[in-house]
Amino acid sequence: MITVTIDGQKTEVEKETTILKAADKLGIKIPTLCYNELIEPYAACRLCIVEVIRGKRSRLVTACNYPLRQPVEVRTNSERVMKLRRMNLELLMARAPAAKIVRELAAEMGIEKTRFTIDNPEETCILCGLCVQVCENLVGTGAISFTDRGPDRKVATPYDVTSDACILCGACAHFCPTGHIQMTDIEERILHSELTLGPNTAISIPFRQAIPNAPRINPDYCIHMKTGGCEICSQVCPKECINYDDKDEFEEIEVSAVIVATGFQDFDPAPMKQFGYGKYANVLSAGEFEQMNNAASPTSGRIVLENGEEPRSIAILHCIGSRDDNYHKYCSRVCCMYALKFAHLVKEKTEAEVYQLYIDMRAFGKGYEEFYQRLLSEGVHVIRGKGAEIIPAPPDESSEGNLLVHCEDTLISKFREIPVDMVILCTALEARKDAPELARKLNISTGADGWYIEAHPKLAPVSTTTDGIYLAGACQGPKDIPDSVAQGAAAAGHVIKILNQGELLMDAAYAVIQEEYCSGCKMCNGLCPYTAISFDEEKKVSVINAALCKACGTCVAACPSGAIVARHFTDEQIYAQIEGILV
Amino acid sequence: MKPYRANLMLCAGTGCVSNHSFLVREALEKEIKKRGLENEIQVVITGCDGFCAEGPLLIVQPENIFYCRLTEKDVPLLVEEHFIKGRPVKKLMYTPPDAKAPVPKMNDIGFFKGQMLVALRNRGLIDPENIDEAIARDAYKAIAKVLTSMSPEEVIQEIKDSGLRGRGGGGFPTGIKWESCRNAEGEPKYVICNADEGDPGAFMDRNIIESDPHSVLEGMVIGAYAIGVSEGYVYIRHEYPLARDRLHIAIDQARDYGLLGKNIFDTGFNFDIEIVRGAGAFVCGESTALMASIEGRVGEPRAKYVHTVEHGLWNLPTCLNNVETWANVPGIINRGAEWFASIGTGDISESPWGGSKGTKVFSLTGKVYNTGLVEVPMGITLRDIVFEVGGGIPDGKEFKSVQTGGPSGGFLPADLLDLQVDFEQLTEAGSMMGSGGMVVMDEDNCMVDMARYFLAFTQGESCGKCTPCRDGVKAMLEILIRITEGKGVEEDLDLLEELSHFVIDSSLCALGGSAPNPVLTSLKYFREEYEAHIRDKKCPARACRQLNVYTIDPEICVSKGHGCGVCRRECPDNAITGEKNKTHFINQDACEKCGVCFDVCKFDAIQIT
Amino acid sequence: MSFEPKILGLLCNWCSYTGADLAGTARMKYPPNMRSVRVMCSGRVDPGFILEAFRSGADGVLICGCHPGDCHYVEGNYKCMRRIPLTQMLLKGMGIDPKRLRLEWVSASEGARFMEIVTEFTEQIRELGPLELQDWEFIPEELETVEISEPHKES
Amino acid sequence: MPKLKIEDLQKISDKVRRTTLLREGAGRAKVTVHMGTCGISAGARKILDALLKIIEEKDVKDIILVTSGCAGLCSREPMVTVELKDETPVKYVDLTEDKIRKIFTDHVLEGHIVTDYALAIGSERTR
Repeated sequence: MITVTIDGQKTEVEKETTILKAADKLGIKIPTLCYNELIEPYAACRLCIVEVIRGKRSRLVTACNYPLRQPVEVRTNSERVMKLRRMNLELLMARAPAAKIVRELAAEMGIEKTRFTIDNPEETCILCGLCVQVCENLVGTGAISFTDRGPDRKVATPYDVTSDACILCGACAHFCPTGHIQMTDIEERILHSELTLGPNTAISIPFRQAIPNAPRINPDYCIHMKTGGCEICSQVCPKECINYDDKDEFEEIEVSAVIVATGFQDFDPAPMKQFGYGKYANVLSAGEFEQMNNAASPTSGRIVLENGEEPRSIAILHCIGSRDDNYHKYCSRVCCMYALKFAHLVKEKTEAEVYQLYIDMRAFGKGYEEFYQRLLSEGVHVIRGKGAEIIPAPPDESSEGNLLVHCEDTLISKFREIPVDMVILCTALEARKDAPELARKLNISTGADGWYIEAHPKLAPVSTTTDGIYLAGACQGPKDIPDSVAQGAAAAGHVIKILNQGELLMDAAYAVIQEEYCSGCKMCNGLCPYTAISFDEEKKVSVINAALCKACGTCVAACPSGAIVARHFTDEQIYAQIEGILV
Repeated sequence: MKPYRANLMLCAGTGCVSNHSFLVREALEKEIKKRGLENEIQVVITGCDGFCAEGPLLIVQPENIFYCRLTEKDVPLLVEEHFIKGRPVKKLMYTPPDAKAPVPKMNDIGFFKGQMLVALRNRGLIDPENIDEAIARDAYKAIAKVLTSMSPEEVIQEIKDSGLRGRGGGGFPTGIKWESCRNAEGEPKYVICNADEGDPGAFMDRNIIESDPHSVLEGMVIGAYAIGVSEGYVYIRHEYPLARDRLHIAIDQARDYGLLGKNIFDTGFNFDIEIVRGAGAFVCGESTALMASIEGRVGEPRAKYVHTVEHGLWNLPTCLNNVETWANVPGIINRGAEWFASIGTGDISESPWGGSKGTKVFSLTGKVYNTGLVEVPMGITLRDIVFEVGGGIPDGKEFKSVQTGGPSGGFLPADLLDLQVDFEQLTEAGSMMGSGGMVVMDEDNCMVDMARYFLAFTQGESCGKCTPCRDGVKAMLEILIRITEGKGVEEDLDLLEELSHFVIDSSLCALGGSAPNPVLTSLKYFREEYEAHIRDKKCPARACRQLNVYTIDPEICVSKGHGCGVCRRECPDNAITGEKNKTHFINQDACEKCGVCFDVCKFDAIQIT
Repeated sequence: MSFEPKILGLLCNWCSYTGADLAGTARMKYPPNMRSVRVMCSGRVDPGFILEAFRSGADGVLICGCHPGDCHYVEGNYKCMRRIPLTQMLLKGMGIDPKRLRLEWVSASEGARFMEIVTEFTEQIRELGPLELQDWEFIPEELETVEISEPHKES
Repeated sequence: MPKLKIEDLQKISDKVRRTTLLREGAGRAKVTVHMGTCGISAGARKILDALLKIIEEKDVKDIILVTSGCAGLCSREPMVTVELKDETPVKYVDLTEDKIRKIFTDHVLEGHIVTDYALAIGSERTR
């Protein structure tokens, strides 16, 4: 610790403390423009120059980065210092006459006007370098930098064109002391869903009732994860909870049974160009609309357009990606009913007109048809015909919407053009992309559409072809909530049975080696995928462990001596079947 | 090895190369072969001899005959006369100004006589691309000495005792720098050779590298050993292709000989050097900016409250010295600190700050006869440099001022000609040693205009990081331009002074910290010229053309020039009227004061008032 | 009355038999000529079964297993994949057109594919006509013409 | 190239020394062959070649061999002047290759003036 005197006040500071921090401790304010405590001092503006006096020697240093090492006297407002500060501000006023903070600081010093040439009266950049420092050292992207030199120096992206290196974090604009850097939207780079719906902070609690109920870093938004820089959260967290190194881990768990309940994934309607999803901000997928309806959504559950206004009319298009030869032939089963629910919610929350464009209205469950009838009485327009295309509406004051939905109303055999403000696409439920991968791991199978196949469609709709593995929910096929619950309960029942038994009932089909015929050739040993066959060195015969054998019969077919018998599929039985069938 | 009876030392420094010395070389080799002398006479390509004004230069050894301004056409005569008949060719020799007869021997020429070669001791004597020749001139002997018989501390003490101070401009005692770098915490450490010579018209470092790269390498190896470093960089500007190539060759040859690399001389000491090319920004000659540039970042300086010997390249202890400093080191080791300290001024028995020892290489340019590169002992007077070595001012003009230390050095007036050239005295007079630029100005130079010129350079080369250097220098330049255009007001001089002190006091690095020197010294020593510009709207030196009024003396125009009309044809503004055999007349309203008429008139009929 | 071939189908329990089942539940129609025997895995198919089938009057034999990589028993179908071409060679030596024996991959979800395969195979056998098994004689010359390619034969 | 040892530095130095000494103009002895038109026609070239050859044979390193114009005594050409360091120059006349060989070994290398062939001692110095 050393004792320093700043403007006559004494204070004790640790060695290497900067004058700026020491002065701050004493409540002495030294003006700065290029300083931010999160960034290493750049010392470019020179506004914080103070006088350091040691013995008879006086020295001018910048307070932001001068480390105190000896007991010295510091003067932050001596005449010499103030003279430099005034001149500095006067020059900065000439450079950036429109920068408010410079004008204010100058006014404090009693400067009204600069004596120097003003090149650009609109200029706001004072070249303090904070933005460049943040981008390079904190964010770590280096998307902006200084170009040119001397008086021509300026902050720019490479070649003054929009830089791909920019991650749109906005840190530069945030740190800019004069407001010279502003964020503007670039059409291609901002997705509607990110702007209005999804959680777009880098640290958030992933969803309500999340367990554990703790914030986590979203690597898609975290600057540190992208560039290795930033780390501001760890600097501000008082409990040192931030752990950037946490990684996904693999854990091995031994289980007796598996219930596959991996669900479905939403069909991505972007490839269906005719609907303009991703192009028109107010074309939403059903999932996005559902999120918006959530009271905890960024809109607090209000149904609004991108510009924050309430829509005047909404079209709900059924069967997007389902019942479609080009995408999925099957019916997604749940869309009709949730589309009706949407219509109901819209009617409840807004004054908007609702158009349902359907192929067939499938209200198959208990009470569903009644709900449909109720909706009709609420004044929802139901048009039988698939939505064909969405285009922006020509500007027209009298129009009901900014988008036009083209469709054929098959009941009246007419083409229609419906003006709406918002379109909701009832996207298909599809099997998860990674379903086949999991299927291979679990030794179960998927159908052509990717849904998992049950052991038997009628007699074993929950089981799979592999013992101990069961299916539940939409991973097996499109399903609504009651059906999923029912299947889940059934799967749980199966599992409980296994767990309670404590032992597994084996299939009676397995292979046996008839020792007296076995020549001990060991051919079968290598064939068995389950390593169920071993060689008895004493007896010089191969032996099958019945508990491991799955009765595939590969060894049976291969045994040159015909010594192996596949129980329930013996040669005799099969020959008999062949004979029975053919003769 | 074959004995030759004569070595033709052909200068191949950049100056002579641009004067086609390679064509002379081809012609020489061809002619020698033609005459069957190829086994007797050898043409050797050497580094720069320094007398660049007279290039291409050829020195015939052992006779020490000095030929200059050679062209390939002179070669047959030269070979016939000198090498066949043994008669040196007088008309190709150097004739000093105002002398009647040429001076045949190099050592008798004033330009060379007044010099003392330490850093440049091998210039013109070795082929810089042949390490063996350097070794024959004792190169790498000093490495052998330090590695086998001296401890690093002893080496540092030796350098301290020699009084060697940084030749890059700062004049920081080299021994102290090495010592603090050795004592600094952090590994690995680095040594850097700053060869980013950016001062306009200065080429000391280029010259040393071009004529004797091994002295620099050897100095670096010794420094590396003393500091405890195994990695070094030479930061050389891209605009020095010849120097860079020679350095590359020298490093390759030294590596082949095991003088660089692992386990040098089997002593277990490792050191290697990498060349980094600079992109030519003046500010990258500043040590912190240079290191930023090596690291691949934008070359801009940072505050040096924490020294680079503690936190330099990649934040590790780094010892950066200039080319000339490194080149001085082997000599000190070989000949001893005492010898070195015997040259120069001051007393260094207390501290190395006490005096300026050894020699300094200056690049002498401007209004002197002998422009070129000179190495002179510290303490020599400015007068000796300008008038003895430089040969005085040409065309009978009067000496006005000399600027030392590059573009941000100060202007020293004639009163100070007897000033001894050393670090302290130059600084005291308001100038500086700098890296060794020396520009001589005569009566035709306007000091305001010169100040404007050099400030325009520093403004253009400022990195723009800090406000004073970026905007302060710009404001100063605007005022100076205003004055040279006759638009200055009385208050401008005070404002200039205020700005100068502001820029010096608050700039981040030495570029800004010294940029106002030309302005301050010209205000101090030549204030009357400023006042003439402001009050009388006149430029006493007639250099500021906007203040000149051009008229034609009708008598001279007719009697001598017969109304030749050259001025009329050349005038870009069609401001001159007249006919053949009649006097011409300048229409002052149309005259834009470009001065072309003055330049083209062969009869001095154009007058400036 | 046209010739109605008799075809034996040997179907693996997990994929092909289920696939056939699916064809059934989906009410897909395929020729009744094929009669199937369920085995646990195509790897269980003993060439003896095939010979026995031809001997017992089959005009064609169709073996269906899981797609390679999808075998319920990991690699049983690979064993089958190696056995069938050898069996076809054997058939050739016996004077039976190897086209009468076919191996196909049908997964549990490929009811339609199963239908197509059976239909197509039935048509093929129908064209080949009834298998007329002569009193069988060993003809060494014919056997020699059978080429067994050895991929790593050393030159 | 093999890595150098410290003693190799001296070896290289010795090897190249002749060249550099030549450039420094610091020889132990200087031999001037007078090569005016008269000298050349009288065979000065042969003398020069012979001298170069001897220097190579003997591998001496500190002898400076220069040429000059006519010495003024055209009838006695070819002539050479031998000038040992810090001694008066000696002019030899009517030379042949054998004579020059003897002069070189006796006078230049060992310092004994070959009076038989010498014209004069202490004649005008060549610059």
